[in-house]
Amino acid sequence: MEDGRTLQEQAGPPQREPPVSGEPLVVESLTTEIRRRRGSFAAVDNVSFSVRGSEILGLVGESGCGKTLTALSIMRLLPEAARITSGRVLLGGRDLRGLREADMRGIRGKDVAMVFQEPMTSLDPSFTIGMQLIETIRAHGAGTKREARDRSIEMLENVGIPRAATRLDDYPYQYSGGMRQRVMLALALLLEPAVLIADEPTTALDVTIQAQILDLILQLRDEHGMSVILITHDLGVVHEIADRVAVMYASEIVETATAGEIFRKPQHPYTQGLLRSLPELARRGTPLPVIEGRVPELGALPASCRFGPRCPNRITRCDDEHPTLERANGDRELRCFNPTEFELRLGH
Amino acid sequence: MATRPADVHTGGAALAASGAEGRLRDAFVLLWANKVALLGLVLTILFLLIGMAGIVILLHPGLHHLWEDQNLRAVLVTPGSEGHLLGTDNFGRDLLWRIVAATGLSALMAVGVTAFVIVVGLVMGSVAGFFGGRADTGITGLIDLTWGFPLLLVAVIFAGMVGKGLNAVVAAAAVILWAGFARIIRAQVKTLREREFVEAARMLGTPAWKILVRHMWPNVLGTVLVMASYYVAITIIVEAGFSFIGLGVQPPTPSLGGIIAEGRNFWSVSIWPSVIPGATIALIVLGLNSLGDGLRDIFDPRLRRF
Amino acid sequence: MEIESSAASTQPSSSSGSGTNGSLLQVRGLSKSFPAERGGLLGRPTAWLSAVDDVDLDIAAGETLALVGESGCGKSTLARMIMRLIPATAGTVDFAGLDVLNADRQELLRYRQQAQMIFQDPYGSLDPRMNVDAIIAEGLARQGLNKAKRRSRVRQLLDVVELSADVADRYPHEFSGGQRQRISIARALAVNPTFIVADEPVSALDVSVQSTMLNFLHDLQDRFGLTYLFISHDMSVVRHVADRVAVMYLGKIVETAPVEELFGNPLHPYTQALLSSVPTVSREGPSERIVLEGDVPSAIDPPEACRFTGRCFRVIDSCRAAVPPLEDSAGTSHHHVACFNYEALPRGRSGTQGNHS
Amino acid sequence: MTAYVLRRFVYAIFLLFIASLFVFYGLRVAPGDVTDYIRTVTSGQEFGETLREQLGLNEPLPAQYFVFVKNYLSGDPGNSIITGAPITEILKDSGVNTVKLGASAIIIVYLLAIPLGLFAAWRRNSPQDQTIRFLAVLGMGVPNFFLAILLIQLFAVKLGWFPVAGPGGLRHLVLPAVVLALESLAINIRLMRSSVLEEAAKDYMRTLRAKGLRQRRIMWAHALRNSLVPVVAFAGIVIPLILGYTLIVEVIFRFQGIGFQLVESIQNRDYALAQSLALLFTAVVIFSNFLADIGHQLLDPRVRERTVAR
Repeated sequence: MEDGRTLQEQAGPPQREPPVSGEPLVVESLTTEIRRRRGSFAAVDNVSFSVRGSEILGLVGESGCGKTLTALSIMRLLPEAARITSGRVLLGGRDLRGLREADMRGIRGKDVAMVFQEPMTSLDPSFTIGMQLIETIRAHGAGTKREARDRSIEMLENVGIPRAATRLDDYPYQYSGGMRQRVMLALALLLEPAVLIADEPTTALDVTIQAQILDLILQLRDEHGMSVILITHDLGVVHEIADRVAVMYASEIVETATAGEIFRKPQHPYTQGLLRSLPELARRGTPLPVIEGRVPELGALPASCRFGPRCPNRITRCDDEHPTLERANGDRELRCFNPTEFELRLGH
Repeated sequence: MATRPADVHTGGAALAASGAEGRLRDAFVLLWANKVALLGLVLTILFLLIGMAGIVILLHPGLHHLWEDQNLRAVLVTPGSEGHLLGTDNFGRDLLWRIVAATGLSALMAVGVTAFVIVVGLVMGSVAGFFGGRADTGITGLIDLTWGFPLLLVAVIFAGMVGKGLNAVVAAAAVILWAGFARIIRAQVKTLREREFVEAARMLGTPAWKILVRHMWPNVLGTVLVMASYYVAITIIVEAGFSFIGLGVQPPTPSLGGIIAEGRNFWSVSIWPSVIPGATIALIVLGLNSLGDGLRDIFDPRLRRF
Repeated sequence: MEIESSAASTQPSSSSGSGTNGSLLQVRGLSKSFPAERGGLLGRPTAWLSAVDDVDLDIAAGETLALVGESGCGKSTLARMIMRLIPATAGTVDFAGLDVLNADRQELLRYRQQAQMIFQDPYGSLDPRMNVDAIIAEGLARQGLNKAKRRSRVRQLLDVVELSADVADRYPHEFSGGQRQRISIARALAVNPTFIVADEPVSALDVSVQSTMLNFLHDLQDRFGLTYLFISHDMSVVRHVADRVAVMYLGKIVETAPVEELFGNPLHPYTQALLSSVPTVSREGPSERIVLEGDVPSAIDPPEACRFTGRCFRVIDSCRAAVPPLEDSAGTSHHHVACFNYEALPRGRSGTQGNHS
Repeated sequence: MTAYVLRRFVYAIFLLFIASLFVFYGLRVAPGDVTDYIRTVTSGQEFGETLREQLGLNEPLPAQYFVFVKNYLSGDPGNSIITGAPITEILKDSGVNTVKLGASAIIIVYLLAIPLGLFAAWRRNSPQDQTIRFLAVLGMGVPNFFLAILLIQLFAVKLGWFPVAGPGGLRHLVLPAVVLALESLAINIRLMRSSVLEEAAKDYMRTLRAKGLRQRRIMWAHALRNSLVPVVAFAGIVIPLILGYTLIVEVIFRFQGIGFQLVESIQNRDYALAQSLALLFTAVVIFSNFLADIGHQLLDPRVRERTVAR
């Protein structure tokens, strides 16, 4: 906060130019399969994206599209039935997939940290907040008990917990939901990770508390200069704080672009449909525009374009081929044979 | 217990099993897939069949000779001997038929007590959980009063009150076990009551008794099945132990515990008269417990024995 | 009370014109407190949670009144008291002349032919052990229909909610969230209600399903002339569906106004903060947010005075001394605020700026 | 918390009162009091009457109850009618024996069940886990009196490692305590295992892994601590279970504890003694339930969260 502690911060305001420090996290063709009784399905299918230095990347999509599983794949914290089958996850140039479990453990919480959706259940109920912070520092051998305690108090103050030195000895149930999410953020940032993955960090919170937490994430990003992957289904949240956005549909990324581009000129028909169906953009008294049809089941994905059956822009090619994610104009990547220009009308 | 939408969709994995929410038919499919539970089911069915045969030979005076007739020339015969598949006891009585008769007695008593316990527990628990208020206070008080006491202690005190015999242990089991079951049902009904489908039924003007019968009871059916299999097992063990120490079923009426106790005196000659009934109890209880565990895994993993 | 009767004459909805005289539902002084803590030797309650406190509300026939507020503010408790699912601690509910809270069995049954409720959780609101036919037919039980008639009525209702007739013998777990919501709606419609309380009916659904469902609810209102009490925490949804909005904070109604008035000119500091906190895709940057300090306090033994004092950015001495009454705001008879020190926001800072007509 | 302890304590006293009523009236109104028994032995009608007089059996029942309680509280509940030994002596000796036996069994149960359950959960579905689970199922199926005679045959009669029966030193305690513990041990291993697995599936476990903790620390610090809560709560059921089984186990091993004495006195219709023993037994049960309850409250930091209804 006090000094220009990171290069990234000096690099400029949130509307950023090409990043100075390269890309701390690169995901390449990541595929994660889930075993079910009737076979295996790719719940994360050939997903590629990268996060630039001190950038907030929004990963959006409806429930079941694979966004959480993507995050868990990066952390290698997958449930038993899921397995990464191909692709690379490069953290600072190092492929996490190839690491031994012990080495991966050293990376979790230190180089890449994660915050989860449910603040009420994400902390161990039987340990004090302080113990849970201190043990994290100790597990990575990053200081004596004394130092760990001081660092924890400092971090709690940093995320806006009043009287941190005493509240350190409280149990989670003595914290409210918003306060617990602050603790989760403190926990994640204790060891100054290069990348923070926040999975629906504000979904369980009230809007007034959500506003506080979103502000906090922005503030912490500016102070610590870490890169953030923000996973959410709420386009409003993404719009408020993300620099770039990746949209997922049925296990794949369908469109990636800067936040400005995505919200002003979405090109994929799915992105367009999502935005159009938002009640805040619709004219009162008229029906809300809807995306016809339903998300396909994981086991029954069409071999052609997965959005094809629901797509208003469908052409014959969409029924025959599976589109790939191609670089479009500028910073945009798009998975569509027939993109249309579309300008979101705001104001009036 | 309700699977919240967020859980179902986590990571597109939908890993959460549908659990208790499925149809009963699905439950049998799941049971079929669980081999241990299936073995439990087979053992339980076997136990009930043998039990029925036992009840017949116990109640029909013309068949008493099967387990009553002594033959002092063939005492403590080893199993597999001619005419005595499981051998004989110290009076030369046929062990197989004695065990069949004793199993009948156990089955009759255990199933009877369990049926009583389940009905009383279900009604009391439902009333307390559904209506709340004074009915709840009263019933909960009654539950708290009885449920922490050891069944055997109560049985022994009853034996002092009404004399030795089956009555004491049956009464004790009835008095103690219902409370544990009512506690479980009360908690479940209370949770169900808060469920929105019950609120919807109330909104539609469905009368209380009908809500209980149509919405509550089908949803606690799993619990009833699970606990019933545990209670039958518990009652059998307790009755056997009670008879073993001489306070339960009195000779010459055969009981599994009694046969073991008698056989124990002749252990140095032949171990079979006590080992065979002992193994019988073990198999029955194993079968019931495995069945109960399997059902529990399907319906509600949080249920515990007792 | 007087203030509220004037509120009753607020213009009814555009969709279905019913008389302007009097409202369909009148709530007066409705309160609910739960024992929050027990202590002492006898386990008597030592603290009370005041979930709903002295609420007045009027809903005109044919209109959609949205009740908004954050989790735990008491909106669901209020709805359940109105439906008489839980007893009220104090107050009255008047539905077209019927004293709901004191209705006898017959009257209550009649009330429930007219007032129904749709729930939030599409998974909890259907009995998992009943098939669709039995679920929908439950509402028909009191209509004395024979089997064939009942069957055809179920089919008809399935048609109304746009589900095919052959789902009748399937079970809830075979349906998606949106389809389940349709089944609950069919169950509620079975008794031909005129008034529906919809408790967060779309908040468990994905965006794309949500818009379909909102359209559908709107169609139903047109077709059957329904009156809605629409409970939600989602301001953008409320803005789209409501005719009038009541904002709740910690058990009290702090502001009511017609929807455009409320979004365009929020007066209560809480409403202002709430609206500005909603993340939107149409506002530029977070700079205009009013971020409230601190947490939503618990409703256990709340202050006797204004319940918003702890977080309010416009607090003055009188806020800590007395409960601000819900009164007409200056110049209007249909915009009510419960605040001693409210002030309109400068133009351009009023929450979401959608392209609403 | 203090109020809670106090409330539970008052409730325990109330329970004891109800139990004493039950025990007193049950065993006093029972068909045939001790004089019937002695009459059949001595065949003297007159002697029986005097005895009734002496024992106060002709007084109205409430008065008898009052005397019973007064004697009990003043520490002189009288003598055994059969042996003539002072009841206080019997209560003291048998009480000490039973508490020794019960405590040993409870220690065996928790000392083994907690690590074994945790280990089985940690190595879920490994051969070790399957072995532990199989033994646990077996332990719940084999009735303990049957197990007792098997163990006596093997370890006492055949191998001679332990005495066959009787109270005494540590060696006399081993077999009955093991028999007494076994079923509860099996139940608790299963409970601990499922409890750990339940904890392992919770959200906070993912946080712990995401922090980069070792699996060992996650299991032995976090999972252990949290899964103990239901195990301790279950003690309220396990302890009465163990105490109840002392009635059988003490008889088999002729171990002169409360259970053994109670069964003897009931067999002999020595009701004055039986009453006292039953009451003492009940008191032990109520007191241990009370302790288990308090222990559960102490272990769970969320206690106060639960006393707040919402």
